[in-house]
Amino acid sequence: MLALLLRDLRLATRAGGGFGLSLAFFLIVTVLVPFGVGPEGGILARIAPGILWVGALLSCLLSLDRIFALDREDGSLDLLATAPIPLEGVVAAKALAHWLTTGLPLTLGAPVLGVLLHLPGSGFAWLTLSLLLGTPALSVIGTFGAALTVGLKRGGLLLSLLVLPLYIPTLIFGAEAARRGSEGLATATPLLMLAGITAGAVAMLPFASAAAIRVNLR
Amino acid sequence: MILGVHDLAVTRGGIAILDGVGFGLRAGEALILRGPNGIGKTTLLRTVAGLQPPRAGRMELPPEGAAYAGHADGLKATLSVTENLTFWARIYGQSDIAPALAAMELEALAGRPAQNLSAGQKRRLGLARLLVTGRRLWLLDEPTVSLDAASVGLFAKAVRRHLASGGAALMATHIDLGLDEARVLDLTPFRAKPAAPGQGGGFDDQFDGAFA
Amino acid sequence: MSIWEYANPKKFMQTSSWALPWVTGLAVVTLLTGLVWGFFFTPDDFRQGATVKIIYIHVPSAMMAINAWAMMLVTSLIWLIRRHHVSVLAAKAAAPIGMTMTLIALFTGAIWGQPMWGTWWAWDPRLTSFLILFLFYLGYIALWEAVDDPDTAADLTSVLCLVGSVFALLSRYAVLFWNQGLHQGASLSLDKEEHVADVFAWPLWISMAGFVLLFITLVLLRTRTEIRSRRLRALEARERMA
Amino acid sequence: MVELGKYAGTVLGAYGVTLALLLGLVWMTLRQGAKMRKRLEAQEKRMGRNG
Repeated sequence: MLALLLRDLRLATRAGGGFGLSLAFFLIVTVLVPFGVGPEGGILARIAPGILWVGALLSCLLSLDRIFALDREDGSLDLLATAPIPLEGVVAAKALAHWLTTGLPLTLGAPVLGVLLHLPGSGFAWLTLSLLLGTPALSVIGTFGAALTVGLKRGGLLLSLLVLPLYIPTLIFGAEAARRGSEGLATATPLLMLAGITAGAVAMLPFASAAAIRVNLR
Repeated sequence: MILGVHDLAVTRGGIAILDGVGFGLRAGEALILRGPNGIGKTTLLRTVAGLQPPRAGRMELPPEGAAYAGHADGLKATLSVTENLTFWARIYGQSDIAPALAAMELEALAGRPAQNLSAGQKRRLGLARLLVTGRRLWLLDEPTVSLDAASVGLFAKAVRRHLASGGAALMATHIDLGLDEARVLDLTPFRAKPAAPGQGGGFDDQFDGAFA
Repeated sequence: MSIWEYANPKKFMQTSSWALPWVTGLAVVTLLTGLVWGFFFTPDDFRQGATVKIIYIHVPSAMMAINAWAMMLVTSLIWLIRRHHVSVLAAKAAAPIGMTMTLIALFTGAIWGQPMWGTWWAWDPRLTSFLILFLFYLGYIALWEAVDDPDTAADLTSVLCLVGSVFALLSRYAVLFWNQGLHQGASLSLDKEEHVADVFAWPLWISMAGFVLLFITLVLLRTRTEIRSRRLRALEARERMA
Repeated sequence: MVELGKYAGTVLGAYGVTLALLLGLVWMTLRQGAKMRKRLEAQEKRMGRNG
């Protein structure tokens, strides 16, 4: 499983691996927002936590269909399914690789983009913390969506349609924590809820994803 | 007995295509599945590999499972030959890839990214993957597609060595593999007959008479 | 005679064709009674005026929107555990009905909200939850449409329904939390049924029964269509092979 | 006719939308059902009823 994780990380960082693509997308979305709502600092500061969360979520979405589609095309998925590691482990390793190449860079990049959006000083720590707690859930849920649509030729759009509603609770609690943090309010409740969602998703969803892949391979 | 298949029925897209297939493979034996296109060779192999459930029948597999090689080789274009092979070796809990590289004469290409290999070289790398799985039973789907005569010879040699060391191989192909000692099983007689009305066990056969 | 016999398509077709006229008739009568009574023969609410009449469609449709999903969850589970095809086809049949019910609840809520709150749409926790439920229906139906092989589609949609149910429930609590965070309970709620006066209660009960019966009628009709479509598929495959 | 007062548009609109959606759903259900029944009958006739 470690071997699989390392291979996926290596693939992502090689040419054409798409590493950094979602980070660039995140940057562009964030830059576009002031063009849409105007350059006034007060408004930007107020919506910054939400914009950064929505931006991170969309950037995460961008790379989901690569999780299994490439392995399906070149036959690796068949071979992995017949390999001596459980498919649940394969799915978990893939989700972790996705988080390390997408969620983690987004988390680290968000504070920088926060500067662009006049995020209040008190908000940076909470924004980073909420993303750190929430993005693993985004990766795991996204892996589930990718597993559902792996057999489809044009699954990309459907994948978004399936995954976005599942992202709602994570987004609500994550953005709420970041917003409360930037307004200097208590953040414990949303952060705990967020951690709870992530823990639950990480614990349960790999089983659902593995089941979906088995169905799609047969 | 390494592989035993009894009265197996397999489906493709929910429709029975083969019925009553039975054969056995002992250590050191190779069996070649033959039959016209679409008869269900690939489906049978995938069923034996555990990628899809059989519709009926029984299979006895080695406890550690089988090594399956399908139409695609499972290679990553941007990884080198060594990296590709090391990855699969580690997945199967092995570490030494040198013998496999040697057997398929890939040493000279070891550092080259898979995307720069010719079709035949890719196929050889795919077959080298089998050697690092450490599995006794090989399930091969069209293993010699896009191989030239010399490479087919290499392949035959690798299979013979595998058989000699107590392994077994089940292969689907319609071209000559250069393995004259292998038994051949023609799947044509096992083609599933369209179920007589009301006779099939599946959901789709339960309807007859429902709309009279 | 066990309930699982109805999982046999033949048995289901026979029973449903016998039951359909009765259920249909009952649904029409109950629905008409409830709605006509509610529309013509109930007094106006002292505060909400005539808009209270919307309750007779809003509340039953909202109830059925949730019940339809619950029924899909149960039938999907039956499919995953016992592999009864009729069960999962019933889930497929129920999805568009549930989606329509969600739409009705949303539209009537918005139309009601206009004079009450002065706006077509408020991010009231209930309305928002229904909007999210609508998205879940959309995804479920889209997945059915996208997958060719019927058994694969059945498995995938059932897993989605299972996971979706958990996340839909989570969303509901998240939305409650989120909106309180926004404006501290200042929002009006459509939450009326808890204190409905007796004059409104009877037609509402009848109307709810009518919606349930309508749902059953439509599920039966649509499940029959789905079974026929499976039968057609099987026949076409048989023809190709012969 | 009942007196709906200043909320006539609201109430009638709500009932109208509901009726339209429900009738649409019923119509779709019946049409799909009829179409499928016809296709199946044609297929069964072609295959000699027994399949």
